[in-house]
Parts: sequence; C-alpha cells; structure tokens
Amino acid sequence: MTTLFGIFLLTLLMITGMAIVHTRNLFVAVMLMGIASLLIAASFFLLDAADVALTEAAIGAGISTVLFLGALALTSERERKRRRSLSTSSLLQFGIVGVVALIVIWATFDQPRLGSPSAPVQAHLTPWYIESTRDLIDIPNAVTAVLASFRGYDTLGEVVVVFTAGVGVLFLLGTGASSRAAGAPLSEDNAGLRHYLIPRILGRLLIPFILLLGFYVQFHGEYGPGGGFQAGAIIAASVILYALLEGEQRALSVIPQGVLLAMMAGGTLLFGAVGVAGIVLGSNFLDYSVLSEDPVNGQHWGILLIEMGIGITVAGVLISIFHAFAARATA
Amino acid sequence: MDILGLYHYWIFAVLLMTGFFAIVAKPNLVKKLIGLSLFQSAVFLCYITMGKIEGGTAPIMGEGAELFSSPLPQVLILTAIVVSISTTALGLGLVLRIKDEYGSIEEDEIQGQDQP
Amino acid sequence: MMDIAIDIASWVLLALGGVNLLIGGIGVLRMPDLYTRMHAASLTDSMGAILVILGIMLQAGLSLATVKLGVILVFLLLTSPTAANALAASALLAGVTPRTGQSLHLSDSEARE
Amino acid sequence: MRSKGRISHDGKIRFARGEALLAPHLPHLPHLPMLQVLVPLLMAPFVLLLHPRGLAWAAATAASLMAFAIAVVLALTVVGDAPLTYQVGRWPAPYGIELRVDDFSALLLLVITGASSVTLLGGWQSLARALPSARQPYYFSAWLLALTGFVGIAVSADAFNIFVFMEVSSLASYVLIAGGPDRRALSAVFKYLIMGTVGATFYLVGIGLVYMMTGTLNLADMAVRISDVADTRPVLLAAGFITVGLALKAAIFPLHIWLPNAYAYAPHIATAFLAACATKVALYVLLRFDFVVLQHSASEHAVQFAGYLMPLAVLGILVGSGVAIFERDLKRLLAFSSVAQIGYMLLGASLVTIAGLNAAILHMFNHALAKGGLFLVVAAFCTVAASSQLEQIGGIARKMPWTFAAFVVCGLSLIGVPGTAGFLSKWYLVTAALDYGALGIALVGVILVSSLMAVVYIWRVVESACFAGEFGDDADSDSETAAVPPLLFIAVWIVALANLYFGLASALPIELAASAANLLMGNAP
Repeated sequence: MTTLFGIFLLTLLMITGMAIVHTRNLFVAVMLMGIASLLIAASFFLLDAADVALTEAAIGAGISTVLFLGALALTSERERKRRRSLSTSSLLQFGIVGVVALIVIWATFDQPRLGSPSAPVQAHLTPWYIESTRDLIDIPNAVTAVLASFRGYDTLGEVVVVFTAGVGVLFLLGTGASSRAAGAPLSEDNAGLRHYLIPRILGRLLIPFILLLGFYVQFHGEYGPGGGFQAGAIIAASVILYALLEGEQRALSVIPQGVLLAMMAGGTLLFGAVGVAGIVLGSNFLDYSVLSEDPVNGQHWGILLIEMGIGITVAGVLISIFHAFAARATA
Repeated sequence: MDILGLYHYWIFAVLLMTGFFAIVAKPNLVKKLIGLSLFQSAVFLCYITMGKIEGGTAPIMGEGAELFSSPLPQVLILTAIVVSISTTALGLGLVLRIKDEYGSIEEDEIQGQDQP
Repeated sequence: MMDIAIDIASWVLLALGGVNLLIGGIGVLRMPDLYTRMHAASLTDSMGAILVILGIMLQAGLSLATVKLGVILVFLLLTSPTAANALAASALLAGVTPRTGQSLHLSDSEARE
Repeated sequence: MRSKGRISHDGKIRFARGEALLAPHLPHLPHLPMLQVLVPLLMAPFVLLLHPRGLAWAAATAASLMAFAIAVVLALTVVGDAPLTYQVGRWPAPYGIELRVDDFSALLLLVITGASSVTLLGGWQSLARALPSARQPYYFSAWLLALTGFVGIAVSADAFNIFVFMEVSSLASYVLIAGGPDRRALSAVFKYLIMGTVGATFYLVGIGLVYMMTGTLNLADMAVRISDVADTRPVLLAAGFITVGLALKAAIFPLHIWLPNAYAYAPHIATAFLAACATKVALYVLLRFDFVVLQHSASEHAVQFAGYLMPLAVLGILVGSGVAIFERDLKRLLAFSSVAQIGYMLLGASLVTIAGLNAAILHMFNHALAKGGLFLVVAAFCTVAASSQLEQIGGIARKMPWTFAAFVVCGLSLIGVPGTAGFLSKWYLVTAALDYGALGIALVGVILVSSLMAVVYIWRVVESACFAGEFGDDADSDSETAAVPPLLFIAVWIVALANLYFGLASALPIELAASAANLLMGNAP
C-alpha cells in the first residue's frame, strides 16, 4: 500500500518535473517547483527519511521559492519566445538526454531492489551506526548522531558552504542596510503590507508560534526529526514574514545587518571552536567525548552546541540573503 | 517485482535528465537555475531510496521499533540539500547582477551584447 | 457496534472532504479568471480540510494525535483564508481587474484582444 | 584517554619519519592534516568582520602563509614515507571521516597554499584597486574559503567529504571571479556556476551509485569492497558519471568552455591563484578515483580510461595551443594555453604507466609555477596598461624591463626550455611516451608540435611587448619601481626564480611525484 502510494507520488512528481521544463511562464515554473519539492518531501517521508522530508519542505519548498520569487520580481516573469520551436540542436539535446536517461535506467537492473535488507547500504555501515548511536551517544535520533558526531566534519563543511553562499551574495549585491539611508522614514515602498489589516494581525499572531516551532525543532533534534538546518530555516522564515508584513526597515531595526553578519560568522566559529576544544583537551578535532567527564554526556554537549552553531549561521545567512534581495526591489 | 523495486530509480533517471534538459536547452538564466534545482532533487531521491529497508522505520529509536532504515544516506542528503540551496542563492544573486548590467536574463541576448 | 459507527462516520467525512477538494481542483481549472479561480480554490480548500481532518480525528480516537490534528485545523483555518485575502488584495493592487459581464464568457486570449 | 566505553581504534595516527625531528618543536604534528584545513576555515569568518582598510587582506595573507608553512612541514614529513592519517572525531575509518596526506596530496597542498600565499602577498594593490573597500572583507573571506575548499579536497580520504569541499571551493571561486571589473565576468561566472554544479552533481551521482553497490564512502574501503561488484552496470555508470563530472571541473577538452572567459575577466590576482590550482584539484580527484578505486577492480577500466581520454588529451593540447596563437587578449591566450597544459597532464595519466603518471603529477606542480607566474606578471602589466589586450601592452618591456624579464622566464618554463621547471616534466612526459611503443612516437610528435606552438604564442607576447609602440614615449618619465607595486614585483620574481630553481635542483617535487605515481599504480612506497 505504502509502496503504491509512493509510486503514485513519484508519478505526479515526474509529471510536475516535465511541466516545469515545459512552461514558459517562470512564475508558474517556480510554483510548480514548490509543488515538486513538497511531493519529494512526501516521498522522503514514505521512505523513512523524516529529517530529510522536513528539510526539503522547509528549504526546497519554502526558502528556495521565496528566493526565486524575489529574483523574478526583479527580472521578468516570462521566458522570451523562441522563433524556432524545434531546431536540430534542440532535437539533438533531446536525443542525448533521452539516451542518457535510458542508460541510467538500463543500469538500474543490476541494482539492489527498493528496501532489500541484503543491500550493501544496509549490510555494511548501517548496523554500526545504529548500535553506536545507542551505546556511545545515547540519543534516539540516529540521523542527528551521524550528522553531528560520526560525520560531523561533513556538517562543518556544509555550514561553510552556507556561509560561503552568504558571503557571495552579500559581495555581489551589497548588504540590505548599505543600499539605503539608515533611519529613512517609512515610505510606500518599504512599508511592507502595513496597510493590509488582516494579514498583519494574523502575522503578529503567528510569528511567535513560528519562532517557538523553530526553537523546538532546534533543541528537539536529538529526539525527533529536526536540528540546526531546519530550525535556522524556520527562524529565518519568521523574520522574513515579519519583514514582509512590517516592512524591510522595521525588520532591519529589530535585527540589524551587523548582527546578521556576526551571526553568520559566529555560528561557524562556534562550530569550529567546539571542534578545536577536542584538540585542546587532548583528543582529535570534533571529538566531543572529552568535553565532559562522562564521554556520553560530552557527546550530548557537543551535539547541542554545534547544532546551535548551525542554526545561528543558517538563520543569519538566509535573512541576510533575503534582505540583500529585498533591498534591490525597493532601491 | 522489478517495477515496484526499481520504479524509484527510474523516476530518478527521468527527473535527472529532465532537469539536465532544462539546463542545456533553455536560454533563460532563471529557468536554468530551476532546472539545476530539479536536477539536484533527482539525486536526493536516488540516495534516499537506497537507504530504505523493507518493514523498517525512520532511524529514530523509540520503543517498539527494531528495524531502521539507514541513517547515512539521509545525512548525506541533508548536506546536499543545503549545498543545493546555497548554489541557487548565489546563482540568483548573479542573475540579479546580470540583469542590472545587461538588462536581460536570456543567454543569447547576453552573448550578443558581449560580442562587439 | 460503536466502533463501526465511528468508522463509517469517519469514512463519510473523509470521502466528503475528498470530493470537496476535487471540486475545488476542477473549479480552478474551469473558472475564467483569477478571482473566480481563487473563489473556487479557497472555499473548497477550507471546507475539504475541515472534513478530512475531522475524519482523521475520528480514526485516531482520543489521543495526542487528535490534539495535534486540532491544532493543525486551527492553523489551517487561520492561514488559508488570510493567504487568499492577501493574494486577492495584491492582485487588485497589481491591476488585475475582475472580469464581469460578457468578457466572462470569452477565453483568455480572446479577452486580451 | 578519558574516553571510556569507546570502541578501540585500530588505525592510530602513525607518526612518520619526521616525527623524531619535528615532534619536540611541534606538539601538534599529529593534528597537522586537520590544522591544514582549519587555519583558513576558521580565519574566514574572522576576516569577514575586519572592516578597517587592509586588515582583511593582512589577516587573509597571514592565514595563507600559515597554511603554506603547514603544507611544507607535511610534505617534508610524508615524502617517501608512510602517509599521515587523521580520524576526525576519533571515529574509526569507514564509519567516521578520515583525512589522509600522502605524497600526491602533499604535492598538491604545496601548490595550493603556495599559490594562494604568493598571489595574496603580491596582490594587495592590484586587488585594492579592483574592489571597493566596503566589499574587500567579503572578497578576502571568499578567498580563504576557496583555499579551505581546495585544501579540504586534497587532504580528504572520503568520497562524500570531497564533494562537500568541492562545493565550498566552487562557490568561493565564483565569488572570486565575479569580483572582476568587467561585466563579462558575471556572465562568465554564471556559465561556470552552471557547468561546475552540473559537474559536482554528476560526481555526486557517481559516488551515490558506488555507495549503493559497496555501502561505503571511504576511498580505501571502497577500493577493497568494489572488487566484488566491479563489472556491474551501476559501477560502470558511476565511473562514467564521475569521470565526466570531474572532467567538467578540470576543464578537460571539450568540456573546457567555461574556462577562458572565467579566467579572462576575473581580477588578475584571482586568475593567478585559480589558474595555479583550481583545475588541478579536480584532476587530482579524477586521478585518485580512477586509479585507486576503479582501475584495479573494473577489468576493462584501464583500457577504457586510456582509450577515451588519450584522444581528448591530444585534441586538447593541439586545439588549446592553436587557439592561443590567435588570441588577442593576453589573459585569454594564457587561459587557452591552460587548456593545452591540462591536456599534457591528462596525456601522462592516460598512458597508465608509472612514468606517465610521474610526468603528469610533476607537470601539475611545474605548470602551476609557470602559469601562476605568467598571470602575476599580467597583473603587474595591468597596473600601467589599460587592459590585457596585446595592443594595450605594446612596448611595455621598455617601461618595466625587470617584470618583463620575469615574464620571459616563466614563458620559457611554459614552453619547456632546459634549465626551467617546465623542461623536466616535458622531458619525463616524452620519456614516458617513448616507452609506449609505436603510438608513443606519434605522441612525442604531438608534444613537440605543441611546444613549438607555445613558442609562437609566447613570442607574440614578447614581440608586442618589446617592439610595438605605445609605452615607448614615456619610458623614462616613470621608473619601474614606481609603476609596479613593490610587493607584486617581489612576488613575481619569487615565482620566476622558483621556476629556475625547480628546473635545476628540484629534489622535493620530483621525489613526491615519483612516489605519488607509485601510490596510484598500487605499489606502496
């Protein structure tokens, strides 16, 4: 039953994917991309990947859509029409793409089937991760254990990728604060949705709850699905919602650009510092067991701290990027 | 049995190449980035599919469950999702700058302006 | 006996909710302009959500899941009409005028000419 | 250790030969592979917060120099000796992530950190002129992040970890190139971003398929476990995806089309840095993956590798050199020459012999010296010339004779004239090709023809720099030292002298390259 439902979702996903490529209206394409993300998230959930589903929904369907829409507002909504709809080059591209897809499908027949317990993925490393999570780290969520401790170095790299993207966008577009005189009076342009009563009131009602959810996801990541990335995205979403409702300027006065920069850098440094503490206390980088007398307790501390670092950096970067985009719109 | 066991991978193949087609065939820069997102999402699907185990649950150890799907592919894809959004954000930042400088986001028009 | 009654009631609610959502979907496809489409989408959406969640609540019985479903319902009832309102207001602000009279019966491309 | 209740670690950190010598002075020696990545990584967020003028540059340069010092110590420690390994978080190898510094990675580390240090050191004025001061902290932060990414790839022994750091380096490189003053930098970066991400994602698909069949991500573990499934379709497909993906990143002909514009429109200093190491890092991963993981297991792999890549290498050499002859822009000329030089490295590797690999790896080092030096000289030229068009630099040799002399030295090294570093690797390459039999003679012919082409395009630059007018009139009005920033002048000559030094007395890179080649062919040192 679940498998059939999965197949149904994936078929929808395939159709959505083709529609995304086919449509000339970029706005429609972005919306369909959001739908595709949600379909993928649902499929992930069926495939037992609750953490990934949550992340895909928050980042793929949420943040990514907001960024695309922000970019579309500043560029154009439609692809330009091509004169020749079917040229030889596009036929050639279509042919190559089709052939490669067939080759990939041809290769699948040698692959382990879905859910096969004897597949190398299940047989080789997985039992060790499950057992060690139980014995050495002692938290219920094995995904968090692998993410934060066993492969914590990958996660550090990932935080650095996010940080790099933040640095890059701010370098390219300038910060939200710098392109506008500080303390400018609220004008039509940067007033957000101030004149719309219903969204504003509802937004005020919801923002605290979204923030609460963000913190819950942040600190509950060891016990259920969640963790720094998801929490960072959710917290950023609440700030972005505030900026949409109350205007850019208000949002920047609540969390100024300097604080956002400090968040970007500080979160990464916090992660790094926890790792370096491992070296200083006589073990290897990112070994949390030396952080406390009891190694298991040390692991808990380490995971808690680095998840905080991740959350801070992700929130800082996403809010900064949003401001950088939004500042262009009003400038 | 092949259909049920391999369907996920087939969809991965089709989605991967659908996204790739958008990247190579569409001249609109935003459309290219949308294609890139789709292209990367297909890879996520491939990884998550291989982590699933028949009759297992999400690798969160509560009471009762004994068989867990593999946490490792999930961790890898968490990383990959974040990498993907980072690339998209930087790409969109570039698109905005290109729009400023060239007044267009169509690849052939930009190339036309670059040729003196 | 009681169980069967609850089960039947829940399935009826689920089915009704599903039908509602289906009608909404057809409406979005068939209606002529943005406002009527939104009309179709938002009303049936809220109604469908209420029915489906009530149906699941009956399935779940008295448990923590029911409370969570209740919270989700409240959230949906707050946000989905608000989103529809914001969307319509922005459309109006952006200059999309509601179609009235004859133009309602024309297709998109005809109306533009 | 206080960590009780932990499983035993079989792979303890091994101290190498240098331990007895260095350990008393360097208590952190076992941590060096990690510190190599951490120094630039942790410095990058700091740099972002340093706003006063020049401070960001100074901090970035300091971090880069420190990374270079670490690389030197690592190279001296591992040369001809067992590799250094490091278990991040103390989790044993296939479960946790392992870092591994062997001769091949040590050589690459020297190239990366050296290139970064010299270009940053000499690049202050040039970059300060190209970038508004408010944006400098972002730029230098991105520079360190690019360095982090390259270094992270070089020390990692985990397939997925390599992907993560590849993305760090790519995103940061996009920023470095986008800092160029010309708007064409933006469209060039966008093309690079698309092709680079496609390349990285292909690589991700490839390691996904290998992971599916072997269940592991650690390269050494993968190499062992893959032998059971070596000839299955997914592994063949994975080999294809990985090779194509990394070929995109390494700008192997015909997937090089992002490279010329990206190099041409980046800030001059960034071009020098990226030209010296960006594509080589991708080539490094390609060689590592193909030789260590795939070569010995898939029965036909060696044949396929040579069969597909050798024609591409030859075409790349000829086309790259040919286009370079007709380029009018100095930076594009050098960029196309890079395409040809990547062809040399690939040609050496595609011989699938120890001698061939040795030549390829040595050429990575020597080409970095030559091309990095040439681009630095371009940066020096552009402090007085309006652009890097050949007409614009006409007669510049009379204005700045010493800088021009450095250009000639690096150019001779690029051509492969005896006495320079470039000669050695070409000599090795020719020797390796001659061992290859009848086809080898043809390959030697290709190398000779393309070297002649290199003579032609370097001569074109020399010709216009010496004999065309433009700078001839005011040659005396402004002395060279006033025109070229002293730091840049010093950096240029450090690289030029290195080209000469490593052409005469280059024990270290040759020894590293030789044992790296042995390592790749499966003979432990």
